Formats: sequence, structure tokens, C-alpha cells
Amino acid sequence: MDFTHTEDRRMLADSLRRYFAEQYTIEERNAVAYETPYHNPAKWQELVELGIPAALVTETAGGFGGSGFDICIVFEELGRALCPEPLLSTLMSSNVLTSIKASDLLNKIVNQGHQVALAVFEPDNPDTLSHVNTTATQNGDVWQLNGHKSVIYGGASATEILVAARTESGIGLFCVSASHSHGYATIDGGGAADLVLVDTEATCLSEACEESIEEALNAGRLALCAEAVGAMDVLHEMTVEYLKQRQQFGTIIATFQALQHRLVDMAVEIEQARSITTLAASKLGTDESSQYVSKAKNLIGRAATLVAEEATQLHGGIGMTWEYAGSHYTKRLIMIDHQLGDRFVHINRLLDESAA
Amino acid sequence: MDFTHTEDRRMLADSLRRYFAEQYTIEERNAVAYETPYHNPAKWQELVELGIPAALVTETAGGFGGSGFDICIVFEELGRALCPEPLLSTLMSSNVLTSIKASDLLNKIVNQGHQVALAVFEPDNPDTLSHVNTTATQNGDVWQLNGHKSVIYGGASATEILVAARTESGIGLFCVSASHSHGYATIDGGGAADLVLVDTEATCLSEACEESIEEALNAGRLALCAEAVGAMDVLHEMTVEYLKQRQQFGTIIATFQALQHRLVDMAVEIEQARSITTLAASKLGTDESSQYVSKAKNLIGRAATLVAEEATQLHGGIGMTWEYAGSHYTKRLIMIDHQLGDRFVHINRLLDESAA
Amino acid sequence: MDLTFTPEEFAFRDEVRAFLADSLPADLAEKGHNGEELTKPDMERWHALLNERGWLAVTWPVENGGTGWSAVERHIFEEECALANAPRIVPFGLNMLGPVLIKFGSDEQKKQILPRILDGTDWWCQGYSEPGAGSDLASLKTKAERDGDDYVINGQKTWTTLGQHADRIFCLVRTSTDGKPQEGISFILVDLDTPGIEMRPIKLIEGGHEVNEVFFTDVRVPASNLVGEENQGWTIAKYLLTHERTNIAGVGFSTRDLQRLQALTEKVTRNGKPLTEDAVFMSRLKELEIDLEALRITNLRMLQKAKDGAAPGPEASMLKIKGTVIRQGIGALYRTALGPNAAPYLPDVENLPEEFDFDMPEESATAAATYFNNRKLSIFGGSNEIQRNIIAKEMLRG
Amino acid sequence: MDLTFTPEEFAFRDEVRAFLADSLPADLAEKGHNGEELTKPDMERWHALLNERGWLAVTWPVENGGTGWSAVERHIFEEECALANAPRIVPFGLNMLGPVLIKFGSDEQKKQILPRILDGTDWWCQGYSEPGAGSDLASLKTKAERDGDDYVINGQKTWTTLGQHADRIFCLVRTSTDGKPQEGISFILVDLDTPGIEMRPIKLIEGGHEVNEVFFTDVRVPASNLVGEENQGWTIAKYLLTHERTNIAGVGFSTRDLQRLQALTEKVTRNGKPLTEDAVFMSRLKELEIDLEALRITNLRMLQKAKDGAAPGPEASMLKIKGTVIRQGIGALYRTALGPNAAPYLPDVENLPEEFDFDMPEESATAAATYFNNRKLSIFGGSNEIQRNIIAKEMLRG
Repeated sequence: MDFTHTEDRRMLADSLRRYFAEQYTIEERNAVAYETPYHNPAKWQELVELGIPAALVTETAGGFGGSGFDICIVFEELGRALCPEPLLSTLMSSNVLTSIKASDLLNKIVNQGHQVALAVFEPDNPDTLSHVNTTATQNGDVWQLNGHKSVIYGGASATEILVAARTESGIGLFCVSASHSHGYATIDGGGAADLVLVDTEATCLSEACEESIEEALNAGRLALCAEAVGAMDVLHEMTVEYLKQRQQFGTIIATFQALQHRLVDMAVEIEQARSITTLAASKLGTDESSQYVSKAKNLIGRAATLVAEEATQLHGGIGMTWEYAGSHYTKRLIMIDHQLGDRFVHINRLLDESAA
Repeated sequence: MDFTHTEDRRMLADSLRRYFAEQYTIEERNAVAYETPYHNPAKWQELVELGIPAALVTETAGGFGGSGFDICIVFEELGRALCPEPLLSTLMSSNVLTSIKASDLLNKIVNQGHQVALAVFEPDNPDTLSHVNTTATQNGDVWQLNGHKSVIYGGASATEILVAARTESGIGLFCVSASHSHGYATIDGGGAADLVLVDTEATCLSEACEESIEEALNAGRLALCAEAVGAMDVLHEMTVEYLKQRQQFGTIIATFQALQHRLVDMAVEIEQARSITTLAASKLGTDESSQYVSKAKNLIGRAATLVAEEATQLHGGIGMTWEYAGSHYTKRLIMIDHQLGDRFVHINRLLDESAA
Repeated sequence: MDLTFTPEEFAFRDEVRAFLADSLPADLAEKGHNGEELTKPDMERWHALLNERGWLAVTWPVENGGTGWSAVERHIFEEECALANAPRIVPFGLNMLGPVLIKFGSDEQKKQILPRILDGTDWWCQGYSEPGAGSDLASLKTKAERDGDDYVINGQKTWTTLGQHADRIFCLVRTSTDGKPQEGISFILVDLDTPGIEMRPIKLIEGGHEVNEVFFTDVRVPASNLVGEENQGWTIAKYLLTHERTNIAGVGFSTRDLQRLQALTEKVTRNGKPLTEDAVFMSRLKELEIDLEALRITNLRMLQKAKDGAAPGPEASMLKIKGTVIRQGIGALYRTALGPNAAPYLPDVENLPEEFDFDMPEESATAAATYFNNRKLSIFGGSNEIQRNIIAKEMLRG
Repeated sequence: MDLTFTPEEFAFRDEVRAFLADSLPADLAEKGHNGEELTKPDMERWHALLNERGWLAVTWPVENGGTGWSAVERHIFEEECALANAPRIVPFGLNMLGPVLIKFGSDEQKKQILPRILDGTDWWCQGYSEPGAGSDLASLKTKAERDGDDYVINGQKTWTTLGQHADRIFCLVRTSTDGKPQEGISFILVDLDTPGIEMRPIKLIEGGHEVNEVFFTDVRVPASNLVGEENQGWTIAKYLLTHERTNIAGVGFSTRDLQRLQALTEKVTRNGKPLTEDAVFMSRLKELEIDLEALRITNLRMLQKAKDGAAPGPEASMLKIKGTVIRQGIGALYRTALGPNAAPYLPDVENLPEEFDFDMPEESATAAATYFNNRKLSIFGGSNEIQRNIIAKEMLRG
């Protein structure tokens, strides 16, 4: 039993943390997170040069990481910095491309910072891969897609989009040009896109790879958990620091016991969030991957909501302002529960699994 | 709109409160609540003479009350005094006997303090009238019952027990002698009984009266809500008083803000509990009776659990002792959620009703 | 004990309903329903319609041009307006300054100012909070120094809601540093076009512009703009606090929000099934519904208590706490019901091309923004922590 | 990063399991499973079996007759014992006094006392809390005055767990009123058969007898019974506090309780359906399961931190808070699952005739009593509020 990360991983975390502190502050982040292309292409290239996409991919597939713990190390730092760069889509795309051995596209992602997004969910099917409504039909050599993919993370800046669509053999994966999509910011910053497919031509990567797509989603869910842990740590620190300097009725408000106890309850939940994320990371890629990712995503959904709402409340007015960095952490933590299944979605999956 | 009780009801409440303060203290209560017959027969007679059973019965049936508000007035006072006398069974029995016009037995309850209990639930059907397993079969003129009725409130001191049992026509009501039962105390004081029926002869009061029994149960549920409101008021007052005199680290602990805020959150829930109980009282006997009783019982279950657990925690060690009166209020408040359907049972009923 | 309205109250409710059905413009109701921001002309239009009906100044006596309504009538009016998605009456002139002038103002002030509030000539905003004095008003620092017939004001106010639309501001200012901090405060009226005033927007968490900072540099105001006596400001502020607190439970708003949420659950899918079949989610919704029904009664009970002459203090604080918790809880479930589709940033989603229609109710686009904006409910106007302190003080007294 | 045990740790776990399978008496395991009270002979029997195996003193070094186990080994042992429903080791002599003597005691004291703890000759209990000094030990008033070669003790101790079974008691007493309150406290050993001692039972909320009051009237104790120096008691108490805190998260107990709860849900009916089909209830249970799995990792993480030499303070407090909340939550759901059948008062239900069998698992009869008794978990040994104060102090430092 050992809860310390390897030397390599710690170095990666340190260099990422230094990079964000020095090169990509919250002000720089906010300046790009709500305007096309919803991230900073120059910084993106720097992160690629730092090897971040490669850290999310296994060695056999051309990277130098790709395990649950690698994902956690990277996304915890992204969460601490509220990084708006499209690494969630990079992770999920490269993960599924690794499984289905689509090495050409994969290489471009890992080595050149090529941006590819994964599009699974739809307005009327917001969370369940097995219920995908988008269809793929083959006419001679040509595959055509029909459907509507919504809120594709990273889709606003991607050049290609991987679309999960129903074929005669199951749920397959298809590549379309991102020019068909329409990008926008999300309320917590960073870009997403909708993609409306009307007899849209596509390259077939696999006619049936549901399990591979689900595991890529699981990797994404784990990444969101780690990102939340990083963001919670920072928001909690900011709240403590603010209460230590803010006065009311002539007293530093950090001395008010009711507020202290709420800070403690937040800290306890953050430790629990860290623990369940570590546990889920250790199960990624095993038979228990879905189960533990659901457990983690449920606990993270509860913990992140508590931490975000309490941080806002304890800050008072300042926490409600755009200018104060904490408000952006709040938004990110709340919206993470909306990504790839919230606490209700995942608890219901666990109950269904127990009943099965 | 008027939230004041009638003069008559206020006088009844006042006289009950005075009676308990002067004649039936918590020490006297604890002395009888755990020993056969689990109540005080002399005090019972005094309460009958005060007209308490009659206050729970309509005028047409020989009483002088019987509305939702009458029930609330009486049971709120019983809750304040933690009264262990079998008035819940009296209420439910007289209610169903009124509906099915069984006036002989009813008269004895109202005027002579005759004790009759209502037995509906079973070890394997702890909450649902429509799923009663106990059967009643007719052999010539004789009805025989088979089944097991468990935790019959007031059953330990009753002389007759009204048994809900399945007949060919539906769910009927039968009267058996309480000599077939086995009485015991409940953990929160007061008596209950189990009744094992093996070809037990019984008097048939009605071959099918499911709705009447359900409405009697609803009256009982409302009574439990009102009882909880009374008990919560007292327990909250006790907690405030204790915190005002208890010192820690040289300071009165009532000055600790974290504890103050928890006292406030308790008080808010008590007001909400009072409101939903009043609302349910106004609906008793209407088409919306079951719906609002379920709403009230759900909210009460949540509020009473919060108030009981917080009161214990805020008291510290003393709240854990039998000697301290507050611990008995705690037990009563927790166990009320176990009676006639808890918050889960009732929220599920409301969800089923919405879906239907 | 009778939980239904009297025949008179029912008749009044029907009158309000009929008025709303006839007079509430459809475009305003739709904006209300969708949680969209109202423009200044929107609000002015609604004020004018209410004024025409004589229903604009709901907290003023009849002799001043108000409705003279009882607390129950006001409650009925506010609940019906919320359910009909009518715009909220902008409170600063009507429900805050108005009652203050009627109680403390000179005859001249009443004659000059009240009619201009009613007819919309003046739009007022509030200058109370300061960067270092939010919940703790007694520590405010903005100074007004007497100089001949004028006061000269220096300092900064903040959280001035809808100040960007206003012509005038009423302020609490420090006129003395003698004695206790609250003894040196005065209540003064200021034209916003007076030289030396600068108003800057504060962008809120969800991106909206609703509140402002106001900076005062040597702002010269005639001494006749003082309301009441010099250093009487604390008394006025405390009086106003009880008037500000009508509709504090927000039962009407929460009821409308809950109806929207219930309608939404019929339309969306989770885990491949209708959301209505998710008992875990639906039980949260149902418990909020129960809490709200209880709160409605709690609110009415406390209205009656107020009518019977009891002081409103701790009761109003309870309504504020539970009312905001319930409303925020409903808002949180609403955005949750939308899943990932709650994520798009509002200014962007409004520009989506036609074919990218989410097939969601119109109001869903604002769900996340409204949720974040509504975190203010438990912070502004005396945070829920301050409310708990108020209740605790009363509870532990004696 | 590796969340699995090392091969050595797995081997140790197997060894513990094998021992428990072979040596834990079935009747004791059944009592544990059913939550029944253990008698003194029950506890003595289990202690003797552990002592025979050399596994009784899990916090002592090998040279004193202890196991010398690491924190992880201790964790494994405690978790396996809990899952096997083994009796808990009575901690007062073994895990509290023992480590104190080993650290602060004279050679004579170690030689005299430690073997008698191991072989069960002496049963120790604890005299710390007083009626006015629970969480606030520094304010304790029980006085020990030097008189020749003796101390004379006067005062009252309370919450003395299992004192009814004990032969001896270790006490914190006031030996000086100079300086800060915590500077005048000493740690002293007292035979319970010394004249002037009276022990009275305290009946707990659920009706059980587990704790006691101890009254001291002119109790004369040899000065050689002092442990460490006079007025060194506070240092000793603080040292002991860290030792008392092994197994503070109670993960093993909660895991066992959760397994029982899961088994119960398979057997009971609610609203006419199996409880397992009630998603509202089951989601609560599942979230507690998740919280417990997380806590197990949190506990192991903090064990490693302790092994790496970090101070245990705030981490131990977090484990206490979350551990008790989870365990109490499981207990609350357990009693809830039983519905009305949780109501019978334990002493009465044990006497029910055969034919009144509830057809419930044996352990169900104790569900409500256990729930009420377990409210103590968040109160005794430093309430969760005190734990929050400790964490906050650390958090806000600097």
C-alpha cells in the first residue's frame, strides 16, 4: 500500500502547477474562456510541448502514461488552474482511438496537438451511450449520419469530431469534420459545440465499439472527478484566506464558530472526494471500472456542490462577482456534475447494477 | 383565514396542559411507561373524565370533537407531556367504529374509557392496509382469524382488539378479546402487543371496510404529527435552557455561534412541522386526506429526526442519560417515524399517486 | 382555525387574476416565464399599467396614492403576480423610499417626490452597502459634511441594484463620528447627475449586469435633501428593514418555479427513461413541494401574527431562511434536470442557428444562469447567517 | 501509488483470518453479530484467547509483551476482528494505561502493572470526565492533596465506561491551582476497593448500563501511585489522546453494520414491495456505502501520513467526524428498514413467547437500542464539535 505518486508523476504535476502559476493565470483564463475559440491556441501548443496529451495515452499507443493515476495527476492540476483547454476531449478521443487502434489520428493528437472531440450525447438522450439515437447508414462505400449531438466538450475548437452512432452491428464510431458543428462557450468557461447531422458523410472508424466508447467516457468521468478535487482544494483555500481577512462588526469573520465548522465540513468532504477518486483511478480499465467511476462521480457530485455552494455563501457578496476568481471555481464545480452523468444518473446506475 | 383555535379548543388545551404539569410529570410517566400495563390506569380514568376520548369523537357519534383540529389540539398536548396513555389506539378505534356505526363498543370507549386497539400491520407487511395477510373465514355462524398482528399500539392494556383481515368481500374488521395477545413496552415508553391468531374466533364488525380503516389510520397519522410538534417544542425549549446554563472552557455554551445556528435550524423546521400538520388537519376526512397526511408524515419524519438528533448532540453526555427528561423526548421523536409509515413510505406513496 | 381565504379575500384574488389576465402584456409574461432579463422600458411599461389601475404603491396608504392593502391582500397580489409571471415591482422608490418619506419626510418632500415615483418620472436606487460594510451597516464610512446650505459627500457605495437605470439615489451617510457608530448616520437623497458621482457596473457570477458601485467625490447636495433629522438615519434604516420584508418568503416565486420544474420533468430523459420514473430525483422534488406547501402556511401564520400586532423580527428571518433554501433548491433541481444541456453560456446560446434547437422549453436556456444568480437570495438583504443571529438573539434572550 | 496491501500485509491478513476462524468462540461472534451486551466473563474469555496468541496488546512494543505492530497491521487486525464480530478489546488497561506506563511509568510500575493487564488480573477503568468537565478537561476539579506519603482524593468522576467490572481506575486529578489550569493536573492510579470510593451506575438513553459515576471522599492513595511527575498529567493526557485514537474511523464496524443492513433489505417489505425496490431508501444506503468506501481510503491515507511522521491532529479529527456520521447513518437506516417492528423495548422482547417470533433476523431486536446508544459516538471521546474546533484551529493558523 502506497499513496505517493511516482517520481515521474510528481514531476509532471510540479511542472504543470508551475506552468499555470507563471504562464496561465486566472485572468488570462477568463480572457479566453468565453470568446471564440474558447481557449488559448498558443497555450495549447505549450501544453502539448509539455507532453500533456502524451501523458494521457499509454506507451504502446505512443504516449507515456494513460493510467488512472496519470489522468488524476493531470486533471487535478487542470482543476486547480481552471484550465479551459480542451483536454477532456483529448483524453476521451485518444482513449477510444487507442482501443480501436486508429493510430493515424491518435498520433496527430498525441504529438501534434490535433484537436478531436468525442460526441455521444443528444438533446433527448443526455447521458446513456446504449440509448444513442443518431444513426449511421452505409450506401455503397459511403457512410451517412443522421442525428443531433449536443454539448460536445471541446467541439468548438476541434477539427474532427468522433460521433457515436447506431449501425446494424451495434454502436459504432465515425469521424466527421468539425465544420458541420456550431460552437459556443459553456457557462463555466471553455468551449463546446452542437452538431446537427443530416445525411452527413463520415469516415467509419468502427461499426461496433460500444465498450471502447464507454471506457473512454469512464476515463473522462475520472478526469472530471480529479479536476473537481483540484478545484475544490483551491476554492477551499481561497475561502479560508478570505475569511481570515474579512471583518464584520469589527471582528475577523474567520473567528465566527458557525463559519469555522462549515469550513471543516467542506474540508472533510474534499478528503473523501480525493479518496474516492484515487480508488476509482485504481480500478480504471478493470471489470469494476464503471462501478467505481459511478461511485466517484456520485460522491464528487455531492461534494463539489456542497463546497461550491458553501464557498459562495461564506464569501458573501464578493463570491457573487465575476471579478472575484472564486466565482469561476464555483461555476466549474457546479457544472462538473452536469458532465457525463450527475449524482442521480450514477446512483441509479449503481442501483440498477445491484438489482441486476 | 384564521389560525387561532376556537375558544373551546383552547380551553381544552389549557386544561390538558395544566393537568399534565400538575398531575402527570415526566417522572410519573417514566415510572409507568416501561412496566405492565405500560400506562397509569388511575390517570387514564382522570383523562376520560376530562373528556379526552370524547374530544376525539364527533358529536353525532356521542363525542364533542373528532375533527382534524380537535385531534391536533389533544395530541400536541400529549406530545408535550410524553403521555404514555393509549390515546392513539382510542382515536383510531373510535374513528373506525364511528364509520362503520358500531355504536355499542364506541359508547363504551367514549364514555367509560374502555380500551380498544386497532390491529392492522404484520411482521411481513408493516405498513400497507391493502396488503394485509391475515385472513377471516366464516364457518357457519363463526368467524375465524389466522395471522400475526405485530406492534399493536395500546394493545398491551386493551380489552378488545379490532383486527383488519381479508375476507371474500375485501378487507373487513373483526373484534377479538385481547387475552390472545402478548404485551410489551416500546423503547420510547408505553405499551404495544403482538397477536397471533390461529383459528381464533372473532366477532365480525364489517366484512369490507377498507376505506374506513384507512381513514382511521390517517387520523392516527395526523395525531402522531401533532404529538411530534408538541414534543419538538418541549425538546427545543429544553435544549435552549440547557445551553444557557452549561459552561465549557469558562463560557456559557449558548454563546457559541455554531450551536446557536443549529438551534435556529431546529426552530425553523418545527415551524414547518406545525404548518404542515395544520394543513393536513384541515384536509382530514376530505378526498385529499391521504395525500396531505402523507405529506405531513414525511415532513414530520424529517423534522423530528433532525430535532431529536441535534438535541442529543447539542446536549452532549447528559442527553444520553435516562435520568435526563430530554432523552425520552428524543426516543419518542425518533420512534414516531416508525409508526404508521415513515418518511420513505409516505414519499413513495406520494410518488406512486403522482405517477398514477 | 380556518385555512381558506374569506369570501372577501377570494373576491379580491379573482379581481387580481382578472386584471392580470386582461392587462399583463404577453411579451412581459413570456420574459418572466423564461427567466429573461427585463429592460428598463419593460419595467416602466408594467409600472404604468399598475399605476393606471391604482395598484402600484402596495405599501402606501390610500391618502398618499397607495393601495392601503392589508398584509393578506398584499400577499395575494404578490402570489398571483408571481404565478402569472408578471414583472416584479422595482422596490427602491415604491416599497423603500416611499414608506420612509411617508413616515419621516417633510410635507414638501412628500409632495415633491411621491407623485414622481408613481408616475415613473424618477427612478430611485439604493446606496446602503459599502465595500467594508455589507451586513454590518453601522460601520459605513461614506461621509456627508455640512458646508453652508449643502452637504458634501465623499465615499463609495456598492451592490446598488439596477442603479444603471436610476435618476436618483437614497443613501445612508455618516454625518457624525461621535457616540456609537449607528448614532452618526443620516438618510439623504441625491440626484445622480450631480457632479462627482460615478457609477460602475459589477458583473455578477453568471455574467449579468444587475448591481453597481457608486463613487462619490465632493458631491454637493442641498441640506433640504436630508430625510428626517440629521443622525436619524439608523432609525429610518431599521424602519425600512421591516418594510423591505414584505414577500420575504417568496412563496409565489417558488411555486411558479416548482410548476416549471414539474413540467420539465415530463419532457426529459435520464438513464434512457423518462425523468419522472427516477424515484431518487422525484423524491427530492416532492420533498421540496412539501416544504413549500408548509412554508406557504408558515408565511400565512406569520402574516396573521403581524396583523395581530406582534413584532415581525424573528419570524421574518425564518421566512427568509427557509424561503431562500427552498427556492434555491428548486433552482438546483431545475438545472440538474437538464443535465449537460444546462451548460451553454446564455449570451452564446441565444445566437444559436435555428437547426440547433435543443427541443427544450424556452426557459431552460436560462436555468444555470438563474441558479447562479439566485445564490444571492441567501446573501443579499441580510445573509442567512445574519438572519440566524437575529433569531438566536431572540431565542436566547432572558 | 498502490491501493492494495503488500504481499506481507496480505499474508498477515490471512493469518488474522485464520486465527479468527479457529479461535473466536461461536457464541461470542453471535452476540457480536446480534449487537447483544457482553458479560464480563465474555470479555475476559476473548482477552485470554488473544493473550495466548500474543495479540492482546496491539499498541505495545514487543519488549513489553505487545505485538509491536505497525499502524497498518493494527488496522488490518481491527478491521478483520470487526468483520468477524469479535468482541472489541476493552481499551482502558490495554490501549490507554499500558502505553502511558510504557512512556511515563517507573520501572517498578511497568513491572508490577503491565503483566497484570495482559493476564487479566486487573481490570482498569478511566477517571477523566467530571460533571462540569467533559470536553473541557482542563477545568477538572477532583483534588488530590499530598499528606505524608499519600495523596488524599476528593471529588467526582463520571462517564466511567465499564467501571462496574473494574478493579482499578486511573485518574486525572488536580494537584495544584497555581498557573494555568492544565499545569496543575496529575495522573494517578487508584484501587477501587480503597475506602471512600462509591461507584453508581448511569442508565443510558436506551436503558443499558455501560457508564458510571465515581465518587471520591477522602480516598487515601500512596504517592508511589503517581505516574510521571506531579503536575505532568496534562502532558500524559495529550499523549494518550493520540493513542486512544487508533481505529478512530471505525471502518470495520461500519462495514459490518452495512453488510447487516444490506442483508436485512433482502428480507423486509415496504409499501407492499421488497425494500430493495424502494429506490429512495436504497439510494441512501448506496450513498452511505460510497461514503464508507471513500472513508476506508481516507483512513489508509492518513495511516500512511502518520507512518511518514506527520502529526495526527486534524486528520484524526476528520476520521472521527466522518466515521461517526457514517456509522450513525447506517444505524439509522437499519432501524428504519424495520419500520414498526423496531419498536419493542429490548428487555421485554427477549421474553416474548416462541409463537410471537417476528421472523426477523436475530440482530434486529437490538436495532433501535443500538441506534440510540450509538448517538454517543459523536459525543464521547471529544464531541464532533470539539473535533471541528481542532481542525479549524489548524486550518486558520498562520
